Amino acid sequence: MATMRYQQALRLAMTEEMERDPNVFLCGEEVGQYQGTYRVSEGMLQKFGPMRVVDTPISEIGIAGLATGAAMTGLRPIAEFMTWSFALEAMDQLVNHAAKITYMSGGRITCPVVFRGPAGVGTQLSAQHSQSMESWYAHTPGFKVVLPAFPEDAKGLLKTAIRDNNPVIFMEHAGLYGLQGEVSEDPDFTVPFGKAAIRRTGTDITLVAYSRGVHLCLKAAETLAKEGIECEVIDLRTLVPLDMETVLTSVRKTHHAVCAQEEWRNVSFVSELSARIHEGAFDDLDAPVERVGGADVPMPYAKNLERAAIPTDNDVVAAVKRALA
Amino acid sequence: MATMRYQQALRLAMTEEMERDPNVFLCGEEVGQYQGTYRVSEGMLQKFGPMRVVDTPISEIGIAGLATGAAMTGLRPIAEFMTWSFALEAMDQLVNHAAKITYMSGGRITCPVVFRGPAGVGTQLSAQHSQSMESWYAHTPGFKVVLPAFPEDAKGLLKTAIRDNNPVIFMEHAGLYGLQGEVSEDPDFTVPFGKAAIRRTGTDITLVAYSRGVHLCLKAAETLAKEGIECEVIDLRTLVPLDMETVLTSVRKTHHAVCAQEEWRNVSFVSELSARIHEGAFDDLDAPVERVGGADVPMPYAKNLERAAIPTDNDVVAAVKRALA
Amino acid sequence: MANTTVERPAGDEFQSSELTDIYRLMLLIRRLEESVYRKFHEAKIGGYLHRYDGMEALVVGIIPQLRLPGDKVLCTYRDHAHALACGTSAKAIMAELMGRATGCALGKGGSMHLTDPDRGFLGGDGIVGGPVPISLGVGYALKYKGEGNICVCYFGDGAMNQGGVHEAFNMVGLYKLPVLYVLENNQYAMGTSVERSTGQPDFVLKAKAHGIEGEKVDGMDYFTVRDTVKRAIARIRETGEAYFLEMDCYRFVGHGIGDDNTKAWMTYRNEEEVNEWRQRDPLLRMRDTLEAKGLITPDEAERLDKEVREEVEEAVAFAEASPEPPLDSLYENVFS
Amino acid sequence: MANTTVERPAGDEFQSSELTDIYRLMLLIRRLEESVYRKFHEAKIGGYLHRYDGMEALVVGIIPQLRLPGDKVLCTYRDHAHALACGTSAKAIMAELMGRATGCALGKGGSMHLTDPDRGFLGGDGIVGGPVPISLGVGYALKYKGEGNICVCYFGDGAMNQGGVHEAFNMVGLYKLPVLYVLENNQYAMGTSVERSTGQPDFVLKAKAHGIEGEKVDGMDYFTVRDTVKRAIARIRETGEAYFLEMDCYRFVGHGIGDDNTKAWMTYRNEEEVNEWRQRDPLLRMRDTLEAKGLITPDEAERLDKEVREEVEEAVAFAEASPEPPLDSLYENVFS
Ligand SMILES: Cc1ncc(C[n+]2csc(CCOP(=O)(O)OP(=O)(O)O)c2C)c(N)n1
Ligand SMILES: Cc1ncc(C[n+]2csc(CCOP(=O)(O)OP(=O)(O)O)c2C)c(N)n1
Ligand SMILES: [Mg+2]
Ligand SMILES: [Mg+2]
Repeated sequence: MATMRYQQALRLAMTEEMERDPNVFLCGEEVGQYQGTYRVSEGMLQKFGPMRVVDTPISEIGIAGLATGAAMTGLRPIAEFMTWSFALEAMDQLVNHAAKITYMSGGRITCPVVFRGPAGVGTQLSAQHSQSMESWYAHTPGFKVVLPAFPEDAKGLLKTAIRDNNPVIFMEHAGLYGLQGEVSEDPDFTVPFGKAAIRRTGTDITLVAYSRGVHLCLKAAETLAKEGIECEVIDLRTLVPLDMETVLTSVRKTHHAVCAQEEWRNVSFVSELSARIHEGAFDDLDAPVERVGGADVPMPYAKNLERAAIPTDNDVVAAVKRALA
Repeated sequence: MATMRYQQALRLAMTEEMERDPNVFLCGEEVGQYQGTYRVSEGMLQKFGPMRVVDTPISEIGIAGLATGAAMTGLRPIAEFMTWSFALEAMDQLVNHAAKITYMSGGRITCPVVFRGPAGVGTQLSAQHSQSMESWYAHTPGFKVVLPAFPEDAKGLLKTAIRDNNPVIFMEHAGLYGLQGEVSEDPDFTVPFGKAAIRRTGTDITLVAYSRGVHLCLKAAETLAKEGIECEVIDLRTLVPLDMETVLTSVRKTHHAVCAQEEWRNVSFVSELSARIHEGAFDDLDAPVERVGGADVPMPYAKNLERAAIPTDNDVVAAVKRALA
Repeated sequence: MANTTVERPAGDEFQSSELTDIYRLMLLIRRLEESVYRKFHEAKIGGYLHRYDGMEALVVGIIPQLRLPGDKVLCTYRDHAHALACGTSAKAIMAELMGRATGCALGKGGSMHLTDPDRGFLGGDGIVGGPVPISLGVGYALKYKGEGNICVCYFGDGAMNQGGVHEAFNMVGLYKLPVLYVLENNQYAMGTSVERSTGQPDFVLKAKAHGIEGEKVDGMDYFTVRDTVKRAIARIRETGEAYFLEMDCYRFVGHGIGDDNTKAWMTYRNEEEVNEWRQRDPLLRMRDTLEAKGLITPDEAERLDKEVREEVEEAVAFAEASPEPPLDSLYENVFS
Repeated sequence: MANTTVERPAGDEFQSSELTDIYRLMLLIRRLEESVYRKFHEAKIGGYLHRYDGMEALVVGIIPQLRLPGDKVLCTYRDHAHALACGTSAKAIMAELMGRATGCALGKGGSMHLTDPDRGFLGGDGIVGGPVPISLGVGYALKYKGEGNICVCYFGDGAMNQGGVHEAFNMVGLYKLPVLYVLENNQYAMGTSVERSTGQPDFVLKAKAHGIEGEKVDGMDYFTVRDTVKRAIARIRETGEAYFLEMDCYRFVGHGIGDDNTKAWMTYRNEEEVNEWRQRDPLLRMRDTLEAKGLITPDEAERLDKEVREEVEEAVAFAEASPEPPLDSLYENVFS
């Protein structure tokens, strides 16, 4: 065990996997000589050389094609999008190629590729740089969708992603890169997909979240504990595959649920969670499932407006109170 | 009133609006000389000339940029995607440009553009040609999202879309192009956005759908009527803006609801409907809202598998019985 | 006559037996397409269908020169010929087109998504321009593995207007990857002629603008294609750098099964034009050459044709006798 | 000295008063960027910030020659200079950067999305290459309206590798649209030099490959830019066809506020290189020329600088005194 930042944990995961398997390589904009836009790949070019740490032009379609085609030919690429907003440019390669090739070939072609990079909002980057679209990817069959909330998961889930034989959408949260935490240094340590983690146990209400949403829920849970409300906080870790069993078991116990995410709320992952919880635990629910999400507007630049657009722990607290009212 | 096909109603809407407003023009692949891949724009090149019926190369980013830039400069473009699957290539122009320019400019730039074309499945076009992604567009702030189910709506909603000052995602269903219906020939006839239509009244359960889903529900309602189950069938017509009032009023009356769509079900529009109905009518519901959608797999080619992947009226019937059980 | 080498055409060091094999492959491609067309109209085949009639030389002049499965082939939805040339059986193809469990993609891909990775065929692609970004990754992997293999990537004239093609070309030029690009310039993209779709019709220049050398070739003649490609492949294996070939050719039939060359669809070309190009039918030219050179007699040619027709009929019978994919396979292969 | 025309530089028929205006505009651009930098580090400005220092000639040598608002301007996120040149006040810009209701985009756009449609400025764009497909539509609309207006579209060397740029170029070449493309080739895309990002570094050839004529220009000298652009604009207005200018230039500071030219970020260039280019500072060259030609005295130059600094300070004061956008404006402007 060692204490390290989320960002370092990601680097460690990539480094260990590249040492373990010569077929793993990293490509993306500024991942090499520039040492990574967010320093995630710092030092990796020096360590692995230009064939395995590949600087690309600003060509997201090309990056996605490079990774997908290489995966179809037996390598295990990790493609970094400088931010997930730019993956919009590569949507055809991602959705019509990476996600479908295995199915279209009747399983004869495998596509072991990880698409990763920062998402998340909060530093006034305005509308074009403030979207993650995990709801889109979760909607699309053929992707596994992973969003770590803690350094240890960042490492363990990324290693699992690299070893997975399918296209994995791996979304990091730029606002969590600096988060410190205990991380296993065991190169065999991995975190399985499809297993949610209960970050806090409670009896009064279930809070379901992922990525930065988990931190909002934990903060809200603390506040509410002072008022005698005990929240159970579930970190989904992966949206596909989705661990509904852990969620439903908890809801059957607490009879209330709030689902929280940073992304736009309309037609989003919390909508799916709400639908599934109602479907799976209708008779156990004392109140409708509450959803917390970002304001359904393009992200404004002004600090006060941006703050108003991003969900906070207070929004979770308010949702809990509505649910328990 | 005249009887015409859904496809002709679309052509009539475009023709009337182009006659009314010289700033309206149509662009897309094969819309002109070839007379339209699905013949929607047949004869329009001859009528309006090459400046107003613009054949483009196979360049979806270019098509989206052409339409968006022209809209920003005071024209009212209609851009046709040969099928909505190909809009994936233009996702950055659609989401980061068309949908956001008005907000990013503080409302100083308007972007009156219609993106239209066929979606829908059912003729063994396999995985890359069988996705509409209306859930994606509805998730993204800045788009209005329209999916007509009948010829008269095809005309009335398309005219409203062309007159709207915002980017409109207008999805036609290829399987409905041949559908005949009564259509007003009054050039002033339009159908407003945000007003759902009750296609059939009933007291036992509310069926909520759009586009081809409406026809599944109507067929299911007939079947169920024979068994004495009276369904109320609501055609949303527009997903953004969304008329929840009509939906909730009906559910408060019937105490049961099924939401049906053709698209993949996971993290989709029916998920949002389910969440909203539970939120808005929890105490009136006798059972959880049921969702009917496409199988969450890339569309297979084989006829039997494709049939199994696409929801049918029987799936709606089954969902109704689960809800009423 | 095996082992007697043919003098003409110049630079030809292939065995006559190989040339008859090539001719037989061309015949097989043509007959399969004709049969597929009939089966579609008997509603035995669904979806989109794009025939290769008239373009055979682009496939038989290239793919037999590859070292499959080490070398890789990517192409468009117009892919039946490529699969056959890679060695996928007519049975596996016909079964795929009929959506059977015995198809080369288990019935899940269909006409636009034939695939046979064990033979180096990474498949057709329903997205115009789609294979080109993929070829960048395939080429990168081949260079990475360093086994001297190359990737051949086919795409159409209309695809040249896809942004992804330019992103990929630039990166292939930058990284110097072993890819042979074959532009199947059949003069039209659906109903749009090259002149109506490009601001500058010299496709070779478009490749050069990204650092990929290339040339334009008569794609209607097997020998020209073969000899040009032979040089191109040698160059790629030697330098490791990509090469671009614009192959001038023509599709004798409509764009797809929906565009049937009937009057209604003759909005973009006329019968005269089609007939002119049919004069240059690569299949007939090949047969004439072989007969002229005494490499094949008219009887042998007829026998070959009969043989090929039987092979296609067997494929049809095999496909029709094959089961549909089991319903529970619907949820299989979403993930590996 | 108003109304006395200047002999040198050749082909110069601008009034000296106009030249001092140009110089003043260059100064204003430089001083605004310097101030913006300080305000960011005082946490008065957030988000991304991209300065134009060193590239001023590309803006002052072009935009003053336009007929705004009929002509239209599009550019990248490096857009403060373009807004100023279009006539947007330093106040409206500074207020936007500080996220105030008085900003040119009501505080909703920020540094990367300055916009002022009433002055023909259709805005910056945070997406690399993003403005180019938009310019296709703007150019089409201008041709459609037939009022003889043109669109000027700026973009960077890194943007040349975006597929959308190539799709748009091809369509602009095909439709023959009145667009002037200005490639701000400042040698780097973030930390990636041109050589490390392209398979073929002749950008003019990339434009020609799509049917757009063009040439390469020294973008560090106002007079060269102005005179070349004068010819280019005349040509576009006359023929209605697009033209492409690759402007050789350099950004004196880091890519963005995060890349501060500090050692840590000097991974892609070194101080020597930066200093060499600083010798060619277009601002100093302009001042030298004006002084050499007696169009301005050192005192006048100082006075201008002082005046400009005051203008910037007023802008800062104005912005700081301006209210934040009202919270309920969050949901406004999603739709028109
Ligand atoms: C991105 C995309 N846009 C549009 C289509 C529809 N489409 C299928 S084939 C085709 C024409 C392609 O022409 P070309 O590239 O010349 O290939 P050819 O069919 O002539 O072999 C079009 C427009 C598509 N499949 N993909
Ligand atoms: C599509 C896209 N990819 C990546 C980025 C991140 N990014 C912002 S600026 C930049 C460099 C652009 O370089 P260049 O085009 O040369 O313009 P310059 O900054 O040098 O003016 C990058 C990679 C982006 N904004 N958009
Ligand atoms: Mg073609
Ligand atoms: Mg640059």
